[in-house]
Amino acid sequence: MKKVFIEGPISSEFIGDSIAKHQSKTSIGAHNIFLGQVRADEVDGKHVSAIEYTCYEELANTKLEEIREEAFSKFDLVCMHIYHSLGLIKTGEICFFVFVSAKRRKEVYSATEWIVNQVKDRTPIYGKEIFEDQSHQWKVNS
Amino acid sequence: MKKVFIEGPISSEFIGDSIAKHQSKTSIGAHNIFLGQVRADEVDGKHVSAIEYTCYEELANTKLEEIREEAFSKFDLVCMHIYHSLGLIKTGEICFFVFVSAKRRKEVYSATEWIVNQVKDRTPIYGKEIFEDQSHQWKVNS
Amino acid sequence: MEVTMKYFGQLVDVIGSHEEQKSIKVNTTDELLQQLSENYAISHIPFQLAVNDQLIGDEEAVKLNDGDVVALLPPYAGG
Amino acid sequence: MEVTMKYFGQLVDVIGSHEEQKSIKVNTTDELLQQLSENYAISHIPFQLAVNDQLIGDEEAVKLNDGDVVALLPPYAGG
Repeated sequence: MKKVFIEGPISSEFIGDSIAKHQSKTSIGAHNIFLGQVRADEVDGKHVSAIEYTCYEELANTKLEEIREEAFSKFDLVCMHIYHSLGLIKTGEICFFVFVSAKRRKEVYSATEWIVNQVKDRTPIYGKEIFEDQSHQWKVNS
Repeated sequence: MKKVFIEGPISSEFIGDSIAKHQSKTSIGAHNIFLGQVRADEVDGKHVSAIEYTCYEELANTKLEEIREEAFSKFDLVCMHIYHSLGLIKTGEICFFVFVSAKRRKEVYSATEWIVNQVKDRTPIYGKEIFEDQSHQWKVNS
Repeated sequence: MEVTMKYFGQLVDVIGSHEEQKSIKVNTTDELLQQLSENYAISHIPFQLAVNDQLIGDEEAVKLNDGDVVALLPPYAGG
Repeated sequence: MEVTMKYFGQLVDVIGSHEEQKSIKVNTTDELLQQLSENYAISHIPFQLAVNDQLIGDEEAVKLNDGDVVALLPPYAGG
């Protein structure tokens, strides 16, 4: 089982390094990357300043492993990686990183979209949206 | 007009830096990135060792500007960037980088796919596939 | 018997804890939930139940054993 | 008159150059292409024509002027 959860934000250097690691695989012709970034949404005149992520890690890891296996059987991929932040992620920081690599470009977009949606739908992750005044509300996925 | 063509490969650091630059835009909730990487394809027992890219830059820039404008009218994007290499790009190196950012994730995948396909179809770029023995063939897009 | 309760999302606020050891006299998840809803205003919050990291169907009542981990999972919000 | 010819892709190999100044006696793109195909084996290569960075329709014959830039563009292969 690959490590998915990262404490704190996912840095642009981490993403750059992940890309660099795939450059020795010369069977890869196309990568597709999804990044989720924390938005400064406005709710009733207050702005979100951060999201605090928590998860039920034991169940989440089981579900992520299922998603990984299904992704490889559904799509013709060379490799795939999923990373999700835990803890406090400020606006503008990246909390979700899905990285799909394939021989050809055709399927990478729908593979990424499918994986992103499965992680959102099937993985017990919670986000507490924290406003500038330290009040909060629990994030609801649309 | 933004600069699209880069002499030589697109480095993972360049991609990381591009991501970092978008972290001050707190209206962005989702990024999608396509990367084209040079594959060591085998043709008649010989392996591709590099692709040498050339383009008709004046016409290419006109076409890329059209694609940019159409992308913003078709999709609800915050910003988008296209980069393509010119010159010799070795296998494993990245030659094509499309970066789409939006408020919400829904449209980013199809926006990226559309832009990648438009660049391939409408932009006068040529790739000379160079084999290990220095023989070559001209790349044909499928 | 003793069980470990884990609460997530909005339930953390309502129950005031994200994890607790609980001595219970009931024998099934059904009875446990009945008891919880008498003590806390959780009836307006939709959630799924997991026992020992396994999701339990909505209509399923599972027999509990000493040492079980019971998690209450509102709709997920990852990504 | 003098025109600048630009060749791309496979045409570079067949014509042996990617750019050249050419003194021509013909007046239209049609005639220019006719002349080129007499000198080079390019008839098996599909290409589009651009004059002064503007694509020309397949059936279009464009009048040429001194100093024009004529580009021969085989199918694109970017990405």
